[in-house]
Amino acid sequence: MLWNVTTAEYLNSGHMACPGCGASLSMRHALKVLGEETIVVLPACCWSIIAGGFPTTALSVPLLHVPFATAAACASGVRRALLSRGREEVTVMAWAGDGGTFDIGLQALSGAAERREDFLYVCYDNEAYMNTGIQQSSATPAGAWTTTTPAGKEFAYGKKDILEILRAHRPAYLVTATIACPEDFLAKFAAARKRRGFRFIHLLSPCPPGWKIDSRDSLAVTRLAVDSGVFPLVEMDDGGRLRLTCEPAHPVPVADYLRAQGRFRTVRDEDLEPLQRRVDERLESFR
Amino acid sequence: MTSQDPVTPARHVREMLLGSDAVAHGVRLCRPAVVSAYPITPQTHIIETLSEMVDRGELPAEFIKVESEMSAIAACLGAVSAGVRAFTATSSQGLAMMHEILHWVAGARLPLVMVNANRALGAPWNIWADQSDSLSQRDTGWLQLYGETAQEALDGVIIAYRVTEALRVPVMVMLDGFIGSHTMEPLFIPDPGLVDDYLPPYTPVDYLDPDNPLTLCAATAPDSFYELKKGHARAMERAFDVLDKTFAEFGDRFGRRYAAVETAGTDDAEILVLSTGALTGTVRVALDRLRRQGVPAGLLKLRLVRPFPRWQLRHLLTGRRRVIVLNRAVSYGAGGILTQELRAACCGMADAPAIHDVIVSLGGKEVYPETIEEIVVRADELSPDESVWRP
Amino acid sequence: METLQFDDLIAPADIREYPVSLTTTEANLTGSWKFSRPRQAKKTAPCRDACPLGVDIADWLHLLVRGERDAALHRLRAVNPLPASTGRVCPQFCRRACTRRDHDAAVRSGALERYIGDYGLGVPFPVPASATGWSVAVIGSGPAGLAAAASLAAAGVAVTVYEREAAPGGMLRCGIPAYRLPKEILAREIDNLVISLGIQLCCNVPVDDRMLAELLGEHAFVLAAPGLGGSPLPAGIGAGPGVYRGLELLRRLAAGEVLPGDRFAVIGGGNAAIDAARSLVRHGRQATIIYRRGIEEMPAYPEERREALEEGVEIRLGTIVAAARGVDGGRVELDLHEALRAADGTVSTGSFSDRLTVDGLVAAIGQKASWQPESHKRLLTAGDFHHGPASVAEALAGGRRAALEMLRRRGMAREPAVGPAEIAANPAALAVLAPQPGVDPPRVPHRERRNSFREVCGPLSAEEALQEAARCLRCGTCTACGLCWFFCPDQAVVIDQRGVEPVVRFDYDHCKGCGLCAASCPRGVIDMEEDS
Amino acid sequence: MIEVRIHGRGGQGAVIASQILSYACFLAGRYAQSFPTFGAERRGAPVAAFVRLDDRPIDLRSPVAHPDCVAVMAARLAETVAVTAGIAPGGLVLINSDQPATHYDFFEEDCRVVTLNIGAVALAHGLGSVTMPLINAPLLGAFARLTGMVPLERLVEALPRFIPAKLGANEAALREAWAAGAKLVR
Repeated sequence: MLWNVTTAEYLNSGHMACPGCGASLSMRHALKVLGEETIVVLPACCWSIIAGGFPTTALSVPLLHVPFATAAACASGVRRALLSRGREEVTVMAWAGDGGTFDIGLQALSGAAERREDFLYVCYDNEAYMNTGIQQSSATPAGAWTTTTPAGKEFAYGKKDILEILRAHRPAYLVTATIACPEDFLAKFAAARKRRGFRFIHLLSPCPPGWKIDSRDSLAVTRLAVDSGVFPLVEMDDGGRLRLTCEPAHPVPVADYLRAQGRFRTVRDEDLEPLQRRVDERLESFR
Repeated sequence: MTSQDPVTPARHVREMLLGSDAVAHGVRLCRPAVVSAYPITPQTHIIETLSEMVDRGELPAEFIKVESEMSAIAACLGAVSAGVRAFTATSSQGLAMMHEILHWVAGARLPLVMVNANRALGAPWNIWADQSDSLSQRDTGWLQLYGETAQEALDGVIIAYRVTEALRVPVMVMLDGFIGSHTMEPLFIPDPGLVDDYLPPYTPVDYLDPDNPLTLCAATAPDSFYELKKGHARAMERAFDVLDKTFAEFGDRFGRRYAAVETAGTDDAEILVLSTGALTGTVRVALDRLRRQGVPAGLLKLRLVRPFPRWQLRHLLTGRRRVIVLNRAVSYGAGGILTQELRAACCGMADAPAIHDVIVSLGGKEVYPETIEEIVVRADELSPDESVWRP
Repeated sequence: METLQFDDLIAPADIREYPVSLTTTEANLTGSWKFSRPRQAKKTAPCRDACPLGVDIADWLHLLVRGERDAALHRLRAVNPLPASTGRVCPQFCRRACTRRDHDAAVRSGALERYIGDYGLGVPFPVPASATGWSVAVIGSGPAGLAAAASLAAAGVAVTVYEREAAPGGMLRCGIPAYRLPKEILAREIDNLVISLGIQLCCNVPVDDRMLAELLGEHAFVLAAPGLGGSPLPAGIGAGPGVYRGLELLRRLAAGEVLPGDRFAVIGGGNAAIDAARSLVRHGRQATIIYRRGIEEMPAYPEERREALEEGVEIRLGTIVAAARGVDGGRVELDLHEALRAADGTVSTGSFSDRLTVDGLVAAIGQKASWQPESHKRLLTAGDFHHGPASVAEALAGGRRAALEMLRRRGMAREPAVGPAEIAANPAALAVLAPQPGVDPPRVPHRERRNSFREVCGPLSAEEALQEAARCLRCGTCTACGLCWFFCPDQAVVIDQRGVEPVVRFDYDHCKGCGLCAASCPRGVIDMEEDS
Repeated sequence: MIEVRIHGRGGQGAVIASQILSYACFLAGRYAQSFPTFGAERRGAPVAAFVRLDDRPIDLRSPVAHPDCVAVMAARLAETVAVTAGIAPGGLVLINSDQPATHYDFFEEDCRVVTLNIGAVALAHGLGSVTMPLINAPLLGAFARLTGMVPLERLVEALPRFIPAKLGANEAALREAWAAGAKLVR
């Protein structure tokens, strides 16, 4: 089978994700790699709905819904409980959106990282509060339209650098990935599964309604984010430096990525050049 | 009218401890697998002592030293969901910060015990005894037990685990900040074997287990939500019975008898004084003096605030002239919180006594027996329609 | 604990008084959300569509990958009887259409064709099942004639081929230098073809109008595929000493003739011009190609062009030879002018730019027919003679087409040689696959090439051939690669591999119509259609 | 019931002293209670701690408003804080001071002032430094002897739980102060 992906499914059909949702696809394959010995901790995010309404569930692994700000803290509790039950082999995965990670959940996240809690924290970043109808989060990139940034997010703000924040905590494992680049994605989840300690995976996860793209283009557009250097695929090395795991396979200008999405409609041509420079500099710093 | 002079049963150790340390010993005897807490005055001694117990191996638990109260209770939420017994403790602002998660833990119907050292909420800053913190949380779906002494705090923790695991309703055990937590007094530490018999190892049901996967707390449509909440409310009604039985069994095994509403000198009392927490001791002294002066006053000590023991209270109030409710928490614009509770409980009662609302102390304001005596003696002058604030 | 009542959907035993979910979401028929639905379609690979012969390249490559080399050879030779030759000289329209082209590299179909063709040099064609009892005469043993002969003979038709030269092969023999197609390979391939299929080959027999009439009398059909005559000379250039036509030059060089002089100019931008220049270089001459347009517009194959430059051929672009004069010592003086480009792309002669004196001038700018037989309903035509100068693939296609037409007229209808009408193409989907540039066949270094007619391009090893063949995606055919399954967020794709060919089934109860399956199919076999 | 108030400065150990005293009473088989004036702890600021002693369980939890005995851990406090406020008539006030008791004639309340240079006792046993002598043990020795609240040996027994360091020196200082207290009993 393709990339040795198991045919076992831990995500059930009939879940409540929008068509073409990157977050549902990412979960499907994350769980395929992590396997049935996994417990998922889920704060408020799109996935709170995707997971299915009571008394149904979209996952065939244990799943705990928790309040918005508490993913990392609840996951800590689950992990410690497993330790005391002698179930150390079970993977605990906190699965949060960008709001629950970059914003309201950041404190608990920092605390868990500082304590070196032994679990995997995955942020599926779709770059806005999509579940509540596309409001700006601190993960929303500069220039992006949301319902609370009707003219596009100010260029002075841009996207919070969660990677640097996490890097400063020196986690056991720190990577970016996207299901649009599956081999890298699968390899990183496999590596994360083997590690012990606090692990963080930052996923770029396309949202067709929020990005204003056709559902069938969601993965192609996400690949443009990688190919343009807007979302570099990186990994923290032993020295604490972030390094590219994949060079952009088919490099394209940032404009190609932005112009493929309706949410960047208000970005003017003259905004592109400084944006491109920032992206290039950042990409270069990972080489 | 004095509080119980505990008969010394076998297999107890008599000790002299701070209220906080008494809590820690209670927790140790219940063998939680996970403890998670964040320090806040006046709860700090509890977690300091628990930390030492964990370090010394007396309490083989995972201690998660989190970065906030929200995370403290959230870590417990995770731990209990994953099938173990857990514990946390907090106070005041910390409890307020937990507010959202308190609802979640209760709605998830997780068996969890926490101790709250009652303290005022700012602004302005104040670290002293006040029940505004826990009484603000009375609608979160937790069972609330208030204790008078260090012994009650210790015993309360053990009883709370029995109750919470029987009902799947979380239990909050209160002791007053400083007056309860920082006072050193004699008590009995039960023998661990005796506690193990009373509180067997936790057997989780419907927890996060890869061998039997399930989902907890999924989004719920209005109809189902309504049904679940109805279930929660029913569980709270069952709590009276469960608590009675648990208290009774505890009394049989440990020699100390508790009740949701405890009384002293009520048989012939025309005037009742309703009190909670450590304040009650001082009230006992005041009522003793009054009775010696011929004032027919009796004590109602409220141990259980949620669920509110309304039928017991109605029964106890029948035929009395007046009841004075001593409050250490106010609902601004509505008076003392316990007074409102009692009034609601007595609503429609044919021969209800006059209910006097007294805001006796806030933010640690000292209460002497003389204060209580004066309030009782002058009760005739008070209008039951007004809240009384001491001069 | 008492149980509560919910939908009859859920077994009451699964209901607790607290929020525990035990029932799969599969009961939610989220397929009702969709506006469009996927369907699987069998399509034609773009390489096959681009091939004048319509060779189903993916098909025989797949057989090769599966280890069925003979089957692959016969499948290919059923359409193209000269794979060893075409594998070397075909312009490979297929590679330009290859889905992999911009991802890593187009599949090296030519090198693979040569690999299987070389193997086939020693493998006879299958003997026709039974004779039809009728016969065909074919005039010309170039690719068109031989393709027709092979198709007819394979169908049991008695075929006689008349060739005016001393050896068969037509343009393959006299128009293509040995460093591209060694004479020996061509000879062996044709021998194998005519011998194993029992084709009568008569060399040194030119056919004129009188003989044509006789042949029409003897045979059910006659196919005229004699090729074209020589190249015309450009305007302003007269015949004379030191002036050569492209094909004539190649033929004389191939025959080992030593032409006088050191420096030659070649007019033209096609393969004939490049061939002439490179052949001259191999004879130790200096060669300058003069072409009126830009380098990208040269009709010659890019690879040939590159190799020519490597070997030291000079190319002057945007230049027109306005006049040529014979001067002392048999040399030719050329007036070079700038080429002026009009907006519509046409080119006219501009101002004088340079004067060049050469020992020889080669005109390699196309050929003309030298014979005009009277039309007859049983006389068919094919190859360059039919459609003007074109590629070997087009010649083969024409010959085959003519043969099929004859069979059809005799009631021996054959299945159409083309695949389904829709063309599969979705190169964007390849982005998820790691680039795999494959193997290039070995090439003789250009320093060594310059003095030799040795074949420039080497063969693929068996291992390399398998590796390269495996790179073929088999566009238009589901290979059960699993990408659609992988990228379905709703687990609504099931690939059924029980049959001969995989079938993609869609769970329309849960498919939300997002289209990621279609977008991720590199073979382009999933289409989205309106959900009704 | 006997009610005690101990005045000290933050860091001097008034709270610990109250706990040792109450624990010693507990070890003597009586009911006792100790508690501090509640608040944030700041080094050097005036603090107070309380002890109640009875033969029956103690319910009362209000601050000690009418102490039977008062201990003052720093002489200066006796001049700046109302250490005799509410004291029961004839109540004992022990002040850690090198001044004679008559120095404190300015107290308005009816009380019995006793002074003892407890700091000197502590320093003689190597407890603390000149700037901060650790006077808990000797203070309690003298105070217990003066008030008769608890036998010497129970006090010695209570010591290790609260002052595990320099146990020998503390015990010796305690016994010396007890003996000194005996001389002061009138």
